[in-house]
Amino acid sequence: MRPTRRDFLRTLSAAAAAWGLEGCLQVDKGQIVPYVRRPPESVPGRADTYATSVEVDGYGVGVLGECHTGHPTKLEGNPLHPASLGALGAAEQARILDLYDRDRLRALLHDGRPAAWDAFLARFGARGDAPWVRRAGEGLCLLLAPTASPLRARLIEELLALYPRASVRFSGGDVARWEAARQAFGEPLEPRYDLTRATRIVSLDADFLADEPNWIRWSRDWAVRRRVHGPDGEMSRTYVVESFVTPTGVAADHRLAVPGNEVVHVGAALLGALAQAGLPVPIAARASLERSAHRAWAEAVARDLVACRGEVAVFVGRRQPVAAHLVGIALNAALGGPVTWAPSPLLGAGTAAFDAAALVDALRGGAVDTLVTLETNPAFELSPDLGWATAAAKARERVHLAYLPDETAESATWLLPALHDFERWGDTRAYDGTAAPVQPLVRPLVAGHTPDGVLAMLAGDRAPDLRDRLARRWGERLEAALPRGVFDDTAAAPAPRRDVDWDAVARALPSPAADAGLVLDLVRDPRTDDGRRAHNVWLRELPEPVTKLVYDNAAVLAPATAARLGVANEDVVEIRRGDAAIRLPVWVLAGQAEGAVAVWTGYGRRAGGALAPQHGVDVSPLRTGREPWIVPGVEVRATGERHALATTQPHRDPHGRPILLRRTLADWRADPQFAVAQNTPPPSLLPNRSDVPRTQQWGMVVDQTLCTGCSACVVACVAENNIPMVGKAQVRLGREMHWLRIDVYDGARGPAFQPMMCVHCEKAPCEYVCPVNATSHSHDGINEMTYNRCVGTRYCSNNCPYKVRRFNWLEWHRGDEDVLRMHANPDVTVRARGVMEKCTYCVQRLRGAEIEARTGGRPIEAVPVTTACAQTCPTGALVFGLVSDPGAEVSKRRAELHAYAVLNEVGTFPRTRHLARIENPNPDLRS
Amino acid sequence: MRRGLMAEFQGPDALAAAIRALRDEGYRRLDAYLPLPHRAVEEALALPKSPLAWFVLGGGLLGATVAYVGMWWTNAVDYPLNIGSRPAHAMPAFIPITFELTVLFAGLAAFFGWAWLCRLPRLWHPVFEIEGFERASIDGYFLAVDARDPRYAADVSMRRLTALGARRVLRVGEEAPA
Amino acid sequence: MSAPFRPIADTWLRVGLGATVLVVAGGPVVLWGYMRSPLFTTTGQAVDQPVEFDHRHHVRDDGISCEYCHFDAWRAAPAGVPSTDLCMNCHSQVWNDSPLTEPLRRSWFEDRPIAWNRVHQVPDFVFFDHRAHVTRGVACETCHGRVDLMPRVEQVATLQMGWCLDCHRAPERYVRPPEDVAVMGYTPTIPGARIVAELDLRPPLRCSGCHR
Amino acid sequence: MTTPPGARLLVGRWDDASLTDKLLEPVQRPAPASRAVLLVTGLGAAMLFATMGYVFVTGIGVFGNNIPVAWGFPIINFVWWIGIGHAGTFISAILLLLEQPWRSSLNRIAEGMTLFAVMQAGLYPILHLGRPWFAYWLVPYPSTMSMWPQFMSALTWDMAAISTYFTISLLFWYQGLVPDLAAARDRAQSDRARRIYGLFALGWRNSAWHWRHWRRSQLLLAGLATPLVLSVHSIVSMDFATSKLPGWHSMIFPPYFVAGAIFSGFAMVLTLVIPLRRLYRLKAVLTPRHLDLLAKLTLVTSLVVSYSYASEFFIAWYGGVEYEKYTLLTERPFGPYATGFWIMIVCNVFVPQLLWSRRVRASTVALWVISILVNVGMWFERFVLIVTSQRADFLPSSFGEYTPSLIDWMVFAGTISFFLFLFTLLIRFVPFVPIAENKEQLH
Repeated sequence: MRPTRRDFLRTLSAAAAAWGLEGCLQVDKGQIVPYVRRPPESVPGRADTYATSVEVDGYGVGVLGECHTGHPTKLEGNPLHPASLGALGAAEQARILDLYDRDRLRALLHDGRPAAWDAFLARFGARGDAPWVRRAGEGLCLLLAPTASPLRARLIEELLALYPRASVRFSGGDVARWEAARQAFGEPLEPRYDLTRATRIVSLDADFLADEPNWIRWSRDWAVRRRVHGPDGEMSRTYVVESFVTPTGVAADHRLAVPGNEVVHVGAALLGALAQAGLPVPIAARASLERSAHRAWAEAVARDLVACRGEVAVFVGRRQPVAAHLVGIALNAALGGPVTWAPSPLLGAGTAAFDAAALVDALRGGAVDTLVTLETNPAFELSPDLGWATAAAKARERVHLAYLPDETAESATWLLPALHDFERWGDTRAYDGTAAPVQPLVRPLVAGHTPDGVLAMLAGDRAPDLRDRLARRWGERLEAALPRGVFDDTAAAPAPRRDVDWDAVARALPSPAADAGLVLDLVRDPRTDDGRRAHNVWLRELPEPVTKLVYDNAAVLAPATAARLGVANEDVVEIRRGDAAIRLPVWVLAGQAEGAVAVWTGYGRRAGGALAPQHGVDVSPLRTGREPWIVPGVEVRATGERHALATTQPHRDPHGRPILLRRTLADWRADPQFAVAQNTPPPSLLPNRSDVPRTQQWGMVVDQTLCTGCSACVVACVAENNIPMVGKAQVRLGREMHWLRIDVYDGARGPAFQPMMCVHCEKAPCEYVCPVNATSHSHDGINEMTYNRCVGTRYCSNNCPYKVRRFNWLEWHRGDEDVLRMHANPDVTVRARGVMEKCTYCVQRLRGAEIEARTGGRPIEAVPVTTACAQTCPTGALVFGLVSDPGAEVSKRRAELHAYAVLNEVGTFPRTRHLARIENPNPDLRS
Repeated sequence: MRRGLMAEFQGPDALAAAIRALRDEGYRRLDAYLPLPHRAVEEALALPKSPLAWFVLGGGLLGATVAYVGMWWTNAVDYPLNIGSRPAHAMPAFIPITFELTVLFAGLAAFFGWAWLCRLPRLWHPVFEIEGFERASIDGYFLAVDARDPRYAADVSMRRLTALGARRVLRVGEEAPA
Repeated sequence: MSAPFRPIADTWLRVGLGATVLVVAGGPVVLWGYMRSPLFTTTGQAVDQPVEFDHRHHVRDDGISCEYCHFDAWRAAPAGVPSTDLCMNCHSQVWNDSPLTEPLRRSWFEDRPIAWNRVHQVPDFVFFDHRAHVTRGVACETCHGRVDLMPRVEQVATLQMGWCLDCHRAPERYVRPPEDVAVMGYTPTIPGARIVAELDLRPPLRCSGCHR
Repeated sequence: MTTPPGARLLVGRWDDASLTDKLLEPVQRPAPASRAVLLVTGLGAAMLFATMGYVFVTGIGVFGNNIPVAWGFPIINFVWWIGIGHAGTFISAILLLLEQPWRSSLNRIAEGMTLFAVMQAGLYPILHLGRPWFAYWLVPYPSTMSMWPQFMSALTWDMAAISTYFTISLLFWYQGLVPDLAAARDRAQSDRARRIYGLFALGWRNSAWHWRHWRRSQLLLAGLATPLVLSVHSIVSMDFATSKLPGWHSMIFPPYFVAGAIFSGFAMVLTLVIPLRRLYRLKAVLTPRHLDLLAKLTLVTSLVVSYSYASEFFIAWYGGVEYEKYTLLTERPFGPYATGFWIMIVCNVFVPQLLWSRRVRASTVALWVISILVNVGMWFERFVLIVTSQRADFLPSSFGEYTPSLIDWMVFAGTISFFLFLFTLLIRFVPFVPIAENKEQLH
């Protein structure tokens, strides 16, 4: 921190006051700087909310940005947007931090030297001196991140109209999925799932509750059929076939762990079992069933699926090859579930525009004079075997628009600073085709542009006014859409129902698998968006849901595989394929498929902000364009070296303690009262003062059946409550600061998640041990933590059976510059070193609502308010509200039979109740 | 003692015997200086019972009251907060501090009561001016006869002390010290 | 051997002991008083402002209510210092060539805000909400004093927690009907207890009422 | 107590003067080594204060503490030092009440040890606070915040107990010292020494009247210190016992802690006295009989401590609470910190059993080694108690590990140095064997 004079005086006077020595030191109380011309809508001290949308893998997600005096501090999902319905994921929540990233590009650089945008226009504008300007665009090649933006589509059209010989390409994309659809239907369609109508869900390596496109919406819909209110209720059943343990795998009823390359065989076996059951699918699939090692599993699942025909949804993950997607298409078609097919909203989906190899060939052939890369980072993202670096070097000019100085920026001749998502105008299109406007939440902090702006400039617009272009694109609808955040009725209609080309399916059926040896399963890390957000400390310090590792990636091995290789946690292994090798520390994980090594991608960045290159290893040396995700036949050997990993939860064995209650639905029906004993307070000599029914009692319910571990709540909490990040070394010491954590416990039926934060005990053990009254109980049931009274004895943490209290061991905010402090929520105290902190039920929101209610003469029940975590939870596993209001959702959930108090026997009377995890396994299957 | 006689004896027993003898003869304003506490000497002087125990009792009661009432008033009356749902007037929890403050106040009473009863600190005193008196803390056993004693008569008393075995007898306060 | 000390030593000892007792016992008393004195609380110190704005003139002579400029107090946490455009509502018409209002015009034409010096400051961990007070019968005057009599505004109340609690514990001693909160020199006509009952006032005494 | 021949409390023939001179000798002719010892321990103490300054400025994150082990070294060492203090009060107060004449040679050393140990202990609760500059908030005073301490917290009890303990010990010790300071004043060889001792002797005149009040007051203070010494470690134990942690939440803690404290205190007395009596040739007043009695008491307290251990395990098993069972029956003997546990068992339960042997009790070397081992064992008892209970309590998700940092060790080493520094100052400047009381033995 560069201390300002004010900081210094403040510290000085605080120190002096502490010793009562203020003397004649005149306190500088600071200044108040009002507006000159006050915007009519602004109320100082009150947050304004604006609706906008962001792109995730090119698909739009609607967000609401909370802004305090002009700077956004917190995001929420837009309830009106179909891809969000109010929820957001961790990576989306964390985008707010990017806005204040000190490493962002601030000025246009030409050959490494600052230059003006006019210079860029002089070269590449409509009358620019670039050679292709007069050759109808020949030699101009653009590479864009996948996008579905209608405005961008129009700008590309304009550009191509001006330069018909220019080529526009896209990076990434679910190429295999589109290709499979093209083979099966003749068109590159994408599946649309209505999970509110699905009672059986099969996932073939698809992390559809945490990572696949549209996962937020799918989580919401999945929860509708998953939630069970009582022993006589019904719930859906989920089967997952996968290698690494994903959140979806944990949430599922059955998880079959196989290496990534065997998933297609299991899928084919399932298809064979359907054939065996008489469904009209290629009979050839029966061969796959007969030779499958998982025949009994496939048959049992098939019986279940056939019985629920019409209500089955099958997902195939984006890591899987075309054949697996074809098998998935066949399964969906045969079972006739709530799955329809529609054209992808992404521009150029299913066309050669996504062919990275063709792009590299064109570059290598010298056909490209000017390569324009817009918010995409091929130098890191493309497999090294494609030879991007040498090919791109053949382009005379390399124009790169980026937010951070990434790997591609290193070789750019023109480096253009990009505007942040919250500084720009534009639009997006969601997975279902719904369009949404993008509007700025803050005036741009740098003189940058968006891809749309660069496209417009290339197309001859010297000073693109994107708001105007947006208005022209959408006409009158824009004004109506801006406050709501969506363009109504823009969802794409599903394609007419088409028959599957069964021959294509039959051709795709895998031949008998040769022993592939050890398989390297590369797994997208949804936290950092496959490395694109590796600079974002909120995401780097966010524990991976299952291993709870932070900052690093690791070679995740099944216990048996690790034993065979003679390695344990933190041993460094070398993974070799041919000449290429990488070295990674080992993490042993029960549930990981045997015979496979799972490694997250997106680590080991070479550039992209100060944090991005720190920690973790780049796996791309082992990747090829043909096999980008599943690499068979790798060798793994121990090196004898060690590398320290940081995990926030070293112990996952519940020791048989009744902490995370879980039952199958059948068991619950047999014993409906199983949780009641855990929900009955133990006898006590002391009265419970909070028990007295009073108006306004807050409470929370955590539904463990619905928790998928996606960790959106954790980051939402970070953003809302100014939670500091501490770095890998401090996490290793056990000093992470997250108020809300998601514990994972192993069990006989696999791991399960337990969100855990302060449960606001009514007989709180933390309170009576505090010597200075720094933690006390409010009249409305909140265990309050008063930071400014805390002296830091940490006794409260000792006495907290849930260990949810966090301590500021050091001054975590040292080094924050003023611009970084702008992301802080001004309604929450930024805690200094030496004080304890913990979940407050977002008391700042509750007190705000209370003031709103009392000054407005409304009952508190009428003021909508919830905590940041509950607000963003995609499945609604966290429910917050007034437990004193019998009509409130939280009260109803609290009264359900599987509600219980974690550590009930300790006598703490937690206000937050957990709902036992109810599973719905197939009775024909043992695991 | 500002004026009188100071006689030095061989040991505590001789000192005690001399005191007994003088008291039998009606001397009342006697004092002894000796390097160790000695019961026989104290008994011979018929010193009154020390009232210290009463001081200590008073201190202890004061401490207990201050502690308990203070805790009750601050935690249950002035700013009662809901602390872990426990009663604000948490009687059992107030006992330890009540006990500690009882002991503290009683101990302070014992110490300061002692200092007050002994009129300490007092760095200068006429007896320090007496030649050889520094041996009172080493091996000197002194008997002092105050001039205000009803039976005091300098020469007679002096002889009497010598007769009782005093190794030497000094006159004190004859030459007024500066 | 002579006595170790002269008789005067006792005098010195007594002086020393007395001084020690005075420091040990009197120090906290001095500190106690100091923490409550204007030296520490900065009450009663009129604050200079970049514009010579006189509340006496505006409130008493012109009869402008608090609410005209500080209208945010009725709807938000901060009371708000008026923006230049609010001043210019009048001062574009009256006193529009006075040197006293020159800073206003400079701000207006140069589009540069006026930086007013703070008079009242609570620590960052205190979340005071004006709206919750002025709409519930706590008058401007109650905390800010007779601003209408102040040529330059000074802090009147200590703004210390004990001072806040005085009212939060016994609001009936301070509240008035909400429509009268901006009145200066108000004389109570309705018993406080009745206002408390009518408005259902329950000022928070729990910590998170102010510390979040 | 009858004194068997050959086990006398004062060896040799002495008269008042020679005994006084003998006991004042360390003050008047300091051992040549004392300057070097002062220098070394003083440097260690300086390191302590420098380290403390660093901790104050940087924050307590420089310690190894974490969540869940939020207390760690500072509190381990706090409890250890407080415990050591207890033997001093035991010897000076309880043995005075029981009229045990053998205390008179030992009580001043033991009480000095108490004071200095409590001073070390007292550093930690402040040092380990997150915001030590607000430590005064634990004291009730009329603040501008209208806030008060929360007296249900055992930490407020602790603060009252420790400050009372320190105050009473200091007054008791100082009052007992006043007549000896007068002796030092009257035997002083320089005017300066005479003045200084004279000032601290408060003008003590050795009058029978003084002695009478002095004896009464000493007796009363002893009577007050006796329940105090029992209460202090009871209250320290309540820091743990009133909490909910498995392994802490236990009814046996107060007597168990007091026994452990006196046990460690006797060991520390032995550790200090054995070299001292050799260095200053004080075998006449610090006789083999003293050592023998100390050894026997060490053995007795060891047996009480062993019983407490056994009781803890039995109750954990018999009570059947899952968390208690795990902490006491699995975590402590077999967990990652089992080494500490077994050191504790060996040093506190098995090693003291050697003291049954008269030959061991007669060997100063053996006694000294045993006393050191007991100190080590009692330190590990606190380590085991705090770390194993904290690192694995209720939710396995929160189980953690604990490694003390370099700063932790520096502070610990610093307090040992500071303690020895103060102790060396004591034996350099204060008659550390009571003179008047030993003279009583002559008459």
